[in-house]
Amino acid sequence: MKQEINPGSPSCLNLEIQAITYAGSRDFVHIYLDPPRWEYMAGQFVMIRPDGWVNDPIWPRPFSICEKTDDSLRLFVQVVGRGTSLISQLQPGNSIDLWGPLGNGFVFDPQDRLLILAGGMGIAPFVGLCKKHPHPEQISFLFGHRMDIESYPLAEFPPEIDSEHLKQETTADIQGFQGVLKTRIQNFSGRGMILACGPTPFLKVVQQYSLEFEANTLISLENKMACGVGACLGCVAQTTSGDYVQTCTRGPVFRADEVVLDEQLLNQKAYRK
Amino acid sequence: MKQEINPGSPSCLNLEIQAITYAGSRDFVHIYLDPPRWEYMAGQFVMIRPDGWVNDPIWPRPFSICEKTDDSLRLFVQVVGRGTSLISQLQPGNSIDLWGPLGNGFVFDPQDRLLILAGGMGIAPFVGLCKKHPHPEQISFLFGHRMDIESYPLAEFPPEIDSEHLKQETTADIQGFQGVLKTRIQNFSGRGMILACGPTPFLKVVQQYSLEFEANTLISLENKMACGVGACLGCVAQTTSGDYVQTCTRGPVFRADEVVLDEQLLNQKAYRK
Amino acid sequence: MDLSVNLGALKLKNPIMTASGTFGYGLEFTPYGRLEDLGAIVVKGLSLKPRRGNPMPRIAETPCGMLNAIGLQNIGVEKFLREKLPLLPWKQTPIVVNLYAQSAQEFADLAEALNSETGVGALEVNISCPNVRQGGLQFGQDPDAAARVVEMVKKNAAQKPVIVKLSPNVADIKVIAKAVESAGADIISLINTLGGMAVDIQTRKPCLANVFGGLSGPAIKPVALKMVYEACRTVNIPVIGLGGITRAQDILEFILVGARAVQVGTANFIRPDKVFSLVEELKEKVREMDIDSWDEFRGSIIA
Amino acid sequence: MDLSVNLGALKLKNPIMTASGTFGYGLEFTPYGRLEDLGAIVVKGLSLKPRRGNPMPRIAETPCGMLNAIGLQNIGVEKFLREKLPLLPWKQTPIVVNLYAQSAQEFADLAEALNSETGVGALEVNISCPNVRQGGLQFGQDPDAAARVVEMVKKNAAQKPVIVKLSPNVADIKVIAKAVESAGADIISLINTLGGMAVDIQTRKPCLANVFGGLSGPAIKPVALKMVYEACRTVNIPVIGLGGITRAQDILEFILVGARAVQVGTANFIRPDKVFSLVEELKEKVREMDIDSWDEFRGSIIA
Ligand SMILES: Cc1cc2nc3c(=O)[nH]c(=O)nc-3n(C[C@H](O)[C@H](O)[C@H](O)COP(=O)(O)OP(=O)(O)OC[C@H]3O[C@@H](n4cnc5c(N)ncnc54)[C@H](O)[C@@H]3O)c2cc1C
Ligand SMILES: Cc1cc2nc3c(=O)[nH]c(=O)nc-3n(C[C@H](O)[C@H](O)[C@H](O)COP(=O)(O)OP(=O)(O)OC[C@H]3O[C@@H](n4cnc5c(N)ncnc54)[C@H](O)[C@@H]3O)c2cc1C
Ligand SMILES: Cc1cc2nc3c(=O)[nH]c(=O)nc-3n(C[C@H](O)[C@H](O)[C@H](O)COP(=O)(O)O)c2cc1C
Ligand SMILES: Cc1cc2nc3c(=O)[nH]c(=O)nc-3n(C[C@H](O)[C@H](O)[C@H](O)COP(=O)(O)O)c2cc1C
Ligand code: FES
Ligand code: FES
Repeated sequence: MKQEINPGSPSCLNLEIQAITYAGSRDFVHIYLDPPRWEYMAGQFVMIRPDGWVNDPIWPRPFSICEKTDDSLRLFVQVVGRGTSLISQLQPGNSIDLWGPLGNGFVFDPQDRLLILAGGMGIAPFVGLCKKHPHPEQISFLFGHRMDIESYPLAEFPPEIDSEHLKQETTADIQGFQGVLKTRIQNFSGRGMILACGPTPFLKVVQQYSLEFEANTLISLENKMACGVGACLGCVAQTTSGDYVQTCTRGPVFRADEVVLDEQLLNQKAYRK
Repeated sequence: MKQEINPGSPSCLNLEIQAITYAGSRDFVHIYLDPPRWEYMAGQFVMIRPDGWVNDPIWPRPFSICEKTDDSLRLFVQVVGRGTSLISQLQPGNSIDLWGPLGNGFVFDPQDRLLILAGGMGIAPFVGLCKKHPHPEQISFLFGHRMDIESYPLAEFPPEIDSEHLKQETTADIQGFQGVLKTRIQNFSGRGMILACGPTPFLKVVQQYSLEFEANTLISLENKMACGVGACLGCVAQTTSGDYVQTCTRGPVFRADEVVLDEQLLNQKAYRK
Repeated sequence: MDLSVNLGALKLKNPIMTASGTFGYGLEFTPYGRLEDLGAIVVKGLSLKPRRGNPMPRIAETPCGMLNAIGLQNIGVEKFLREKLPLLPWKQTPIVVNLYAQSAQEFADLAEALNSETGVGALEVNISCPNVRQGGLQFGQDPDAAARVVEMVKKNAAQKPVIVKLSPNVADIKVIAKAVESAGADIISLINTLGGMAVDIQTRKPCLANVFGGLSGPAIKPVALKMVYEACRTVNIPVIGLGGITRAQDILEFILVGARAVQVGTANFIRPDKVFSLVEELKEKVREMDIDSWDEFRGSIIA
Repeated sequence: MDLSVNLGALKLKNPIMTASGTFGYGLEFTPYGRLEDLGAIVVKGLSLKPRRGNPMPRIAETPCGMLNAIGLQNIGVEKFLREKLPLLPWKQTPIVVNLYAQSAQEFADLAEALNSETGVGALEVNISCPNVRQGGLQFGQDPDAAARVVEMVKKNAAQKPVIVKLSPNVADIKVIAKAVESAGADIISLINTLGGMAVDIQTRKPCLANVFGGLSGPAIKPVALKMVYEACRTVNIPVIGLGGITRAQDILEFILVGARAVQVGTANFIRPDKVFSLVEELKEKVREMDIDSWDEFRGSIIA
């Protein structure tokens, strides 16, 4: 059985910012917008473009839908470059163009056990998912992060969720985290569904162990996007059959055995099935 | 005798906005900045570029120095296009790059009688000039404007000044104003110095009558500028000898018989002297 | 004012077309506007056989513009005709197929395959793609090679208006414009992208896997306007102007220098409903400026 | 790290030069920084006789860039040598004279007039100005004509390093780069401005009296980077890269693709002390990135 949410048809709106809050530092920003009328599936995303950008930056920016309530649509943004820096300086009352919901979300059976793996901002799509999930006790959550844990909205997650977080400061930390990932994926394989979101190096590790232990894993990719609607072919991921498919419309959520993140894994058996 | 102000050497600074106020409508903006340490001469200008512009708009924007006190430097800006619109949206606390004082101001003898002719935003350089002038009763001020008089800082001018303002709404108003200009210039010629600042069509009229009645007139030109420091040669005005000279460094204040605003006036006798 | 324009046999209800490669196969945009409101839809460049395109990364953002090196990934002409064209509103709005091939013969074969397709309103011959090893610029920079392609396409597509899309990566656009006109092109469109490059000083690698890419967006509008102006003064066939259009004002600029229609490319990434709202904005602007007819306004630049 | 670079006989304390026409005669910038801190100063294009330049308007702002059609207004080489050069810190920083002429012979005469001037560190031959009717692009687009100019200048300026400044308005930059190298150029610099145009739909007039102008600024950086990369892989003489530089990062991008030095043009209008602060920023960035030597970093792009 699939999740019963109907993602509906996307639309392009100009939405007002209700509030902006900062978490931990000025580099972690929660943006609350007037809520659009569509429903969404966790893992889907929106493209946004503040009114003031005119021609520079030319592209919008993609963000996961963090949470949507009757009152607001919420995005969780980390400042990493020029675009996100400009976004973090927006004020309540400013408007932005926003289109979505875009792409395919995480499809899973709400009765099933879930292992959620998130790296850094990969936590964003899981905020709404976990808060709305009918059986939070079915969820295990493993979170790897670089900055102080206060920067991330972990405290909002329902207490029924079995959650662990690991801070990565040194190379040893990173290796340690990879070890934990391996154990978790190995132990969980065959017992439910794994959902993963985070930076590409993190996803590569998740993919590698998912293939190795034949886990049922969905990963959400972060590729550069220009249009977000499947038109420009700029955001493609390579499938195991060698084709390039749009991350924005065929993803961003893919089966772990469907796309090639690391050419070296192509030889791995699990890929071939 | 020349005005005893020493314009000093220009400098390039990053200044914080202390306050922004609007007059009449949101399109008329007074910007108060932390005061630079230089002195200036009325008619000199600054180039400004808000921090957020990065590459677009690429150029700074020139503005007359409206007034400078111990506490602040003040600019008076009308929104006419993209740059001034962005400038009008700045907030206290925002910073801008600013270089100046640039160009040559109005050189006059403070003992002499002055007839000041201003059109629209051409009022800007005269705010500080009139408020600081040691003998305001020596000044006559004629102001032509399009928008409500509340948009302009006329009320700040010392009461000793003999001042008249004419609103121009219809073509008839404009012709009427030109008639007043003619009479005023004709009557004033030989009795002191005329200073004029405003849009080019206005300056052309001032120039025409100044030449006709051989008045001693200084006009301040508004040309597009890229550098403001004499380097790009983009802002040139044509002199009566046919040379192109930089408005930013050889002006913006020129003698009315020195530059060609209207090719047709070139035949006029007064030009030839 | 009636916004419609005729480019020879190609009739548009308004001068706004989409630019190839920036509007997919059109269907991607149905959530954002009514396709039948557009002057014409130019679809992604199609080749005889499907193409995978270039490896990733394929796009990079630049000041007021972008680079792309998609490498003409497409589903092939056959699949397009079978799966996409029937879903497009070709009865209300001309569908223009942008053609890519590696040889003059292949261009001719493509033309033949499309000549009898009722749903295809015109062919746009892309002799100007900077992102493929073969076929693109080798035609667009050589007047003789360009003329040969045009002749062969014309011979095999007698029923369709043939648009030839020119490259700005030439010393003199007039030479190539003249050459394709003489070879029988019905319409020319310009400009395609300018060759460009971006690099990452941290990784020391180019930002595009293909190293070079094509520059598009507002950054190139001044280059496009000049070339369109020059082309309009050189040829007698209709000219479609494009390059950096994001506003109704930009559209009027291209028409002022002589273009009969325009294409909107990179602006489709600014907002997916951009090209639809441009139709409205153009109506408004034309009213505001009291433009009575395209014939009076077009090419009326005083220079 | 020691930032100095050698371009053959031309030695710079750092790779940052000013671009001709954007830094006046240098002296305009003394209030904003120490001229002697710069790698080199390239002054406004000089001709044998003073030139008035083009009528107004001469400049227009464009997305992330600008157009100019100054038309090489200048005070003439004689007045420059008499009135400006003595005031410039030529002992500490090479002063490069940018040359403009309408014929090969005139270029040769200019070279002769400058050859024995101690204060002149190098000549930059501008065969790429798009804004003059004669002499500019007619050399820059034709490899033979370009080679002839270079040969004649070299013959008359044996004591000075000769930089040849190339135009981007060509189909293939490699051809012209090769031609001027073979003709004896010591150094090449590129790019000059791209031909462009802007129009005003209200007045229906071009924004520049000259109709066409040269496009510069960040908008053109991707085009510049590609051409510099191609030139560096084509010639064995040192290459100076320019076009759209506004940040230390941009400078490193040009060096990464192979440039030995760079020039800063339009960015001088962003802030008059821009080029001076770039020297500081570059130092900082080189430290931050742990670059040990230019020789290791230059051209180290993995492509
Ligand atoms: C489907 C999807 C969902 C995302 N969800 C979130 C989220 O919820 N919260 C969040 O903080 N970030 C999210 N990201 C990443 C976010 O889009 C980038 O951090 C952001 O675009 C960076 O923009 P910039 O201008 O600050 O960075 P710059 O590096 O200056 O951007 C340059 C270009 O690269 C692109 N880019 C840079 N980093 C990324 C990246 N990691 N992914 C995709 N494009 C990138 C930018 O969009 C821009 O086009 C998501 C990305 C995708 C594709
Ligand atoms: C010496 C001088 C002093 C000035 N003083 C004042 C002042 O005190 N208050 C004030 O409101 N305005 C003043 N102006 C005019 C002001 O610079 C322009 O209104 C402003 O640059 C318009 O910018 P924009 O982007 O809003 O307009 P846009 O029309 O979008 O600008 C496009 C380009 O044209 C230039 N431009 C447009 N109008 C003018 C103009 N009238 N003069 C010069 N360049 C122009 C802009 O700088 C920009 O480069 C002065 C101009 C000069 C040259
Ligand atoms: C992502 C992308 C893909 C493109 N693909 C094609 C193509 O397949 N065929 C073609 O003729 N032009 C293609 N172009 C060029 C555009 O059609 C257009 O000529 C160019 O982008 C300039 O217009 P613009 O500045 O409005 O984008 C592509 C451009 C972009 C940005
Ligand atoms: C206002 C202006 C004047 C210029 N004058 C000259 C010139 O006299 N000689 C020359 O070789 N290049 C001239 N150029 C071109 C610049 O030197 C440079 O090649 C070009 O602007 C690209 O660099 P940029 O993007 O950093 O400005 C001029 C450019 C501008 C903007
Ligand atoms: S971002 Fe354009 S196809 Fe995905
Ligand atoms: S603005 Fe550059 S010379 Fe005056």
